[in-house]
Amino acid sequence: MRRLPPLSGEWIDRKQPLAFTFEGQSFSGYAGDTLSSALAANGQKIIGRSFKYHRPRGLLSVANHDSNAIMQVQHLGRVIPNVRADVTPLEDGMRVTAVNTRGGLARDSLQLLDSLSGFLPVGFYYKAFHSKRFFPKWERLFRNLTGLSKLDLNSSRRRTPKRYAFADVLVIGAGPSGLAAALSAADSGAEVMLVDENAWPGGSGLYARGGQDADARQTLQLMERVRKHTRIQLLCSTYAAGYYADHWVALVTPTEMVKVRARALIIAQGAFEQPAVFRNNDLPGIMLASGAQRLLHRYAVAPCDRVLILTANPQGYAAALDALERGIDVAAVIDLRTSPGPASSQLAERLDARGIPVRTGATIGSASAGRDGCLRSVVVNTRVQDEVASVTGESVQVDGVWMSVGFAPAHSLLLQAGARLQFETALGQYVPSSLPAGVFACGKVTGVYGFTSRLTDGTRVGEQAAAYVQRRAPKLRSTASTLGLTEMPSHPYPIASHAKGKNFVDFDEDLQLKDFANAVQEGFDSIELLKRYTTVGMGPSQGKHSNLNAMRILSKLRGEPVERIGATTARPMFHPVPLSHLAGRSFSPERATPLAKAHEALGAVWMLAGQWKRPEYYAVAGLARAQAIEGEVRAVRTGAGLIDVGTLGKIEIHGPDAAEFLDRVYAGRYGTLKVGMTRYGLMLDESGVIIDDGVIGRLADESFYFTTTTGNSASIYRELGRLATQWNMKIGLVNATGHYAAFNLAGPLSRRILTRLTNIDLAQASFPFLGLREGTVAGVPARLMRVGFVGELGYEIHVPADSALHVWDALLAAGSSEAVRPFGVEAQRVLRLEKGHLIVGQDTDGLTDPLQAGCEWAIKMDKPFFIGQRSLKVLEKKPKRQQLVGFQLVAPGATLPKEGHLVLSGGEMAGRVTSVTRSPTLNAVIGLAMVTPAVAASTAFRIRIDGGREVDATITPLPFYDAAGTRQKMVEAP
Amino acid sequence: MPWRLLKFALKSKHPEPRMFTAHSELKESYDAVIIGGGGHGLAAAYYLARDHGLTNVAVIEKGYLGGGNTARNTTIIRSNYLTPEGVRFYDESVRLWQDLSEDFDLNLFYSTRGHYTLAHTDAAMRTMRWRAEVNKHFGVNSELVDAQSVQQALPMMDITCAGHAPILGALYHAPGAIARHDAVAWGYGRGADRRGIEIHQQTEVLGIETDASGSRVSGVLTNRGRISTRKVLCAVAGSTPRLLSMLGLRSPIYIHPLQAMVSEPIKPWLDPIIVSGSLHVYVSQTARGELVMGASLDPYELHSTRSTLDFTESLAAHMLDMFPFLSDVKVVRQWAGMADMTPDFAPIMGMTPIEGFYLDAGWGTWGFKATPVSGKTMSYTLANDRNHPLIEGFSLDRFSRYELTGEKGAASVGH
Amino acid sequence: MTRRSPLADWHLQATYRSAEAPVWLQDCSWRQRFGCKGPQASTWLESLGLTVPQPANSCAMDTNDVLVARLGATEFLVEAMGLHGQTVVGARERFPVPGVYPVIRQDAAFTLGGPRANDLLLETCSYPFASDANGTLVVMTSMVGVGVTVVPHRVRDTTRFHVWCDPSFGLYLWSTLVEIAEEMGGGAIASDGLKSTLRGES
Amino acid sequence: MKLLTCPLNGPRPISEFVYGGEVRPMPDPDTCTDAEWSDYVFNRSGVAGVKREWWCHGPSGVWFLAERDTTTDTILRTYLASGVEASR
Repeated sequence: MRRLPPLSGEWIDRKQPLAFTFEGQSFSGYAGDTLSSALAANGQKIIGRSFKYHRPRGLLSVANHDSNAIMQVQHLGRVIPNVRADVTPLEDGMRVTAVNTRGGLARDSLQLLDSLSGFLPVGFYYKAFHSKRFFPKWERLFRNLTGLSKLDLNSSRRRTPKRYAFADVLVIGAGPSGLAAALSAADSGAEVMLVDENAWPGGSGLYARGGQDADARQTLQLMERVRKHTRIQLLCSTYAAGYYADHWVALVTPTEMVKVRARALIIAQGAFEQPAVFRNNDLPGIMLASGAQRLLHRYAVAPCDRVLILTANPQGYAAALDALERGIDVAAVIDLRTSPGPASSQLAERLDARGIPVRTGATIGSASAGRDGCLRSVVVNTRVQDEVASVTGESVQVDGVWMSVGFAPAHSLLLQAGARLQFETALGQYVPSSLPAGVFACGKVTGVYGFTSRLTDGTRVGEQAAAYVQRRAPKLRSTASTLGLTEMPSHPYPIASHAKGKNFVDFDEDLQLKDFANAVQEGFDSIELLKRYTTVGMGPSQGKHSNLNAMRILSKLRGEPVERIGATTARPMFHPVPLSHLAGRSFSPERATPLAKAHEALGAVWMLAGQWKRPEYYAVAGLARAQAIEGEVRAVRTGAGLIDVGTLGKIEIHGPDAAEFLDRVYAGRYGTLKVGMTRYGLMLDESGVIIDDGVIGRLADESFYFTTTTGNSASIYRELGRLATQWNMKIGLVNATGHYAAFNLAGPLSRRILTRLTNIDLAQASFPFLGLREGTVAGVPARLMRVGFVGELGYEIHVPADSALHVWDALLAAGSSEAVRPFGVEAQRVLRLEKGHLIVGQDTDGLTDPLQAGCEWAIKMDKPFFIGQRSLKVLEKKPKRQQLVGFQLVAPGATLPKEGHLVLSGGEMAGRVTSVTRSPTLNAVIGLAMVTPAVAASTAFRIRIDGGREVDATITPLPFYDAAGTRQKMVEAP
Repeated sequence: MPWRLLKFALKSKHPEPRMFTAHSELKESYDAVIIGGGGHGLAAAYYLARDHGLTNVAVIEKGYLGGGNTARNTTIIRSNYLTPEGVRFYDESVRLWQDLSEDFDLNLFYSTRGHYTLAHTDAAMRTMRWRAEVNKHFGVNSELVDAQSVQQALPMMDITCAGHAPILGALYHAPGAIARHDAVAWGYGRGADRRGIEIHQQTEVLGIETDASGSRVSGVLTNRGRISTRKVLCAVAGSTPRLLSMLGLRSPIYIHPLQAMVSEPIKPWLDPIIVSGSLHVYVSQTARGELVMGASLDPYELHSTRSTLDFTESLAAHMLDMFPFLSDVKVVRQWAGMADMTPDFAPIMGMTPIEGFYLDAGWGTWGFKATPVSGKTMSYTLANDRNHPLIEGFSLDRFSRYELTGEKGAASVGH
Repeated sequence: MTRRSPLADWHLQATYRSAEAPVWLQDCSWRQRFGCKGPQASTWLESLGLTVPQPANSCAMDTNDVLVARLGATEFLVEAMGLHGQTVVGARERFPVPGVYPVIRQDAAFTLGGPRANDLLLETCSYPFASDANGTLVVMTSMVGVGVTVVPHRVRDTTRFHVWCDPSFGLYLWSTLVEIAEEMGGGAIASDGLKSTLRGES
Repeated sequence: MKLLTCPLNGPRPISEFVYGGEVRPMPDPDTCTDAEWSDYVFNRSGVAGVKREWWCHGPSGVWFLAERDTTTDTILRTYLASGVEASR
């Protein structure tokens, strides 16, 4: 392996040498090299170890179609796992190591597994190691043996952008047919996006030359036209990871993911060259002819000094000519076929002229390695029949074997797009038989192999795609898909059995020919079962080099033609995609009330509430959490407190049917609600389960304003919109949630404070409990509701968001003499619990109906209809399954139970605590519990608290505090 | 190196017999027909033969063995449910799971890894505590742990989840496990096959016949001919509604796709199974080193296993919120299954209004972990024409009785 | 009294770019606006002498810079794009009007401009704005996960985008976009209107 | 990503929409039996096929109907509940 003298069209820049290390050894390469080409140029034949047997492996496809070339790279302070060396550009200072070796690549101590391979047949791990006692030990061993790269658990998040893009025609693959297609589509007026996974376009047009430069020159001309074309955007080093519905394609570039919405799609992804199967076909030095040609022409690297070509198609002969052209000694061309086709024969003459022996009807029976573990010689046998080689053969000393025995079309995106395929026996491959609207294909993927044929094919398809986008009839009609095919590019069975095995079918997974026979013998005789049992195609390269041979082998074992075998489903990703590319910047929307900064200044400790953050409580220097919360509670009970309730859903409803609508969606009655009054609202689902609650206020005959819980505001507003449409009601709904700020000023002194700021008459007579008034607060138009959630005199004040801070500050200032105190969600929970108010979703669960929750008072069964009513009529007739009760701990000093602790009755589970707190007001531990009817009917139960201890509770009527409700009604001001 | 592997090296011919007999013909009649050759159907067959001596039974599968959700799930096994019915049922399942490899003499790689259900909100903490308490009450090993313990167990994790969903604690369930999903179907299949039960792949049901009264099963029509039988067990997950419609039965089952994806193999770093309801993530690392990842159900009904990109985008984003160092780890493949969901996130099992028609459905996102116990209880139910005590809470008529099971709270993100 | 922009907290530690930036955002929340819907909405707006666009999701700008955007079929957003919003304030004070339902609009509103504005949109929103920026289009779509209303507006040879969203999402949307804009060499720019927001206008 | 055409807002990625479930006629609560009612509340026609569904375009809040084949995810037509056909 060595670097060759410069050649036209090479991808490397010899003016830019780069230094890197591999397995600690210093190497050098050039800008434009990939890790693979640079290693090859430095004569590094062994680049990795195989997954199962740890056999030495070399380059195979040089196209990321196999996982021999997976490495770990340390660069710019990051450890990058599972790097695909074939397609990763070399950078200066990279430190490259092989993956999954013990003691380094050269003397990997795990290579002894190769000699044990006899003990490890297909699926061996199903057949042993499962004694209950020893499995954990074995498993630890396996876990450490498998896996590729080792992660650096300290490396930071990589944030890459993501981009949307739009194209008339997206062409995937910029080989000869793709280039032609892009030009033809663009010439016909379409905006074209052309992508190729390689650093440069051109594909096989540049590397498969057959010892001449004609095709390459023509390809370069096409590339030049593409570069200049104003309607073509070319993206290189970019692969299409997957096709998704409606021509939505994920493109992965080195730095970002681009999500393209194309109006038409052209698949020109070509075909994966497939390996031949013979003993030791995995030795370093044995590679795909196309891989060798890539090294020769892209990177000017000679993969070997003396090569033997194993072929079954013209491409192999052409590769031989390329070898000679680049000064590599060709030992012989071995053709599996007894009578090569015309194209091959023409090329054979040119080889003959240069004294290269061509032997037909032969195969490589086996290869053997030298002391360095790399290919040293092969045995060439006569092919007696499929799979069987003659007993005796001639040994040939070579350090390289290039395999050119056939191709598997890269049609996974086509399949994802919904194309149907049929097996073309004349081609020995599947080709599209029907394509979905707007999806086109050209080139090798459709079975077109000749260079000029591919250009013709691409031109035709490009024009057709443009026509589709422009909604016109195509000018160029379809021609036979196998344009100018003179001989079959793929051999139907390029496989040689061998008594000693080690003839690999899947290089990722170390699967040998016999593994398939054995799996089928064990009953895994359908392609899907075979895949799952052998794991063929499940490795990092996802079967790109192994699925086709697996199908051929199965078809032979079942004695059925390949087309009857079927294929496994083609799923994304086409090549693996980093999580960072998929994640992008990752947006997670957050909502904030206008008071966020103000709360922070007041020492708020935040808690999450859906997309919102809410002050749980306000920290007070020197006070513990519990004390701070207790202080807030006392402030509300004895003076005044102010809480931001702006996260509540706030909805306005206007129109002639407004009252009727509310009567249908809430369980209460609102048609009778007086203007200027509010009423509690309970919302149920069709099965009668409580889903939300809030306060409904009537602004005018045909206008209401109501609140929902913070978590449900969006979904409820949406559902109300649907119901309005379904019932065809004359209403207009307005979601004012974010547009109104809201705070609750509560406490015996709240009226005194508010009077100073508002033009609304707060006197009991003119603004009674549950009243709704509109006026100004601190000069700002405001809506006031006298609600009693916390059980004190209180005003819920709603003002436009842009004035929220002004009003909030004004209230705190006006209340300074009364020591008004901001309070948080936790204090509010304590206060409402003292009042026995439930919280939907905390004191109720996914099955709680109003009867169980003791909310009969909030449902008006005599209304004509409301959602959930009919189910309640059923439930009324049935015994309750659970019931919400209030409780009090017998010993006030007992350990505080927690929400979620179990209620026990006679040792049996009989419910759970849904809310509990130590009430500073009542100096008792109070709570709500959802219990069995039996317990509800009793007087006491026990609660199992942390550590399994149990505490006694007595069932207590609700509310715990101010049963008469005089405080929230607060007739005369104190 | 266990001795039993010696034979493979010493024998020239591969010494293993077929796991499943290939049956050319369907018989004209069987004592029972099991529709669905997935884990559940095969498990039922296995226990029918082993525990109830019923062997004149055919399992018919329209595709291939274990090719449905058995092959598509993320293999998580746990019993930390919320309702007594759920806990008892899945606890029995875990018990069965633990002995399965030895029962089958087939290594299922049943691997007890421990299972964290992360809580990011105080509401989630309440539910986790409730679950832990119910679990402990029924002898299931679950504990509510705080954020610090989570961080200690997973020092590499960003427990603030990139700041927008800080972890407050978790429900830790030590018995949480994973297993090699395909092998489960093969193990049950081989066990049933060896006991004389016939497994017919590529056999699709076209109709189910009832007797004149229309109230009793009399036969099954397939693409390979008619079978007469008086007992039919239906274990077809996503195809359940279609099968039920053949009998004019209605159910609450609705079908949404559930997607998953898998990474390239990397050296082991993640021991336990991690689930986050808020971030819609569940993830575990297989013995091969791959990360198997799932999220929540697709948002709308669809009877197909197509993949979507937005699924991988949001799942990847949430994975990196928890594990930023995975940025360069690559996803190799995504796939999907069809989840047969129920309103209360509990299965629908047992006898039905049609005599001789037994239903094993409503497995949503929790079917794999129930494979052994569903087989055990359904085989009992079919053999005795009486619902097994463990599945009484799961009967089809619970909905008309307004007696749903309250599992939803625990399974808002499944698995 | 003081009207405060939903983005005011951000402005407290703002660093502004020049209007020459490749991509810039300008807080316009201070503008006077209102919304309305209901059977009589369209007729009423016309009676105020406003130019009311007919097709759904289209908009019209009248001579004194008042934008009337038709959101869907029957809802309207009316905004004074200039510094003086008397017409709009006046109209707003006429409520209640029979058959016209007021829609409170306390939006976070900003303008996105600069030669690379569309690149920013391509990173944050799946709607293909480039394809149609005829100046009368109203697009309700989602941007970095937030519901937004967008009006592309041709100014000479470049396109500017007026964006509105629920004020509670304002800070998140704005700071996310500004962050990306800054990576592109742009960012937030100040404006007279902006100053008056912070200073407060009655 | 799948495209869905909102009758008012035009074709958008389906992630901009919220699925509202199949359109299901409600039996008359006053005359139907408990069994008929619980069937309506809980049971669904889970069989794959062309269904009439509620969809909502999130950013605009527009509710409309879509006829969709739940086997192939093909959308046959979308229209406002008032019956206005969407341009597709």
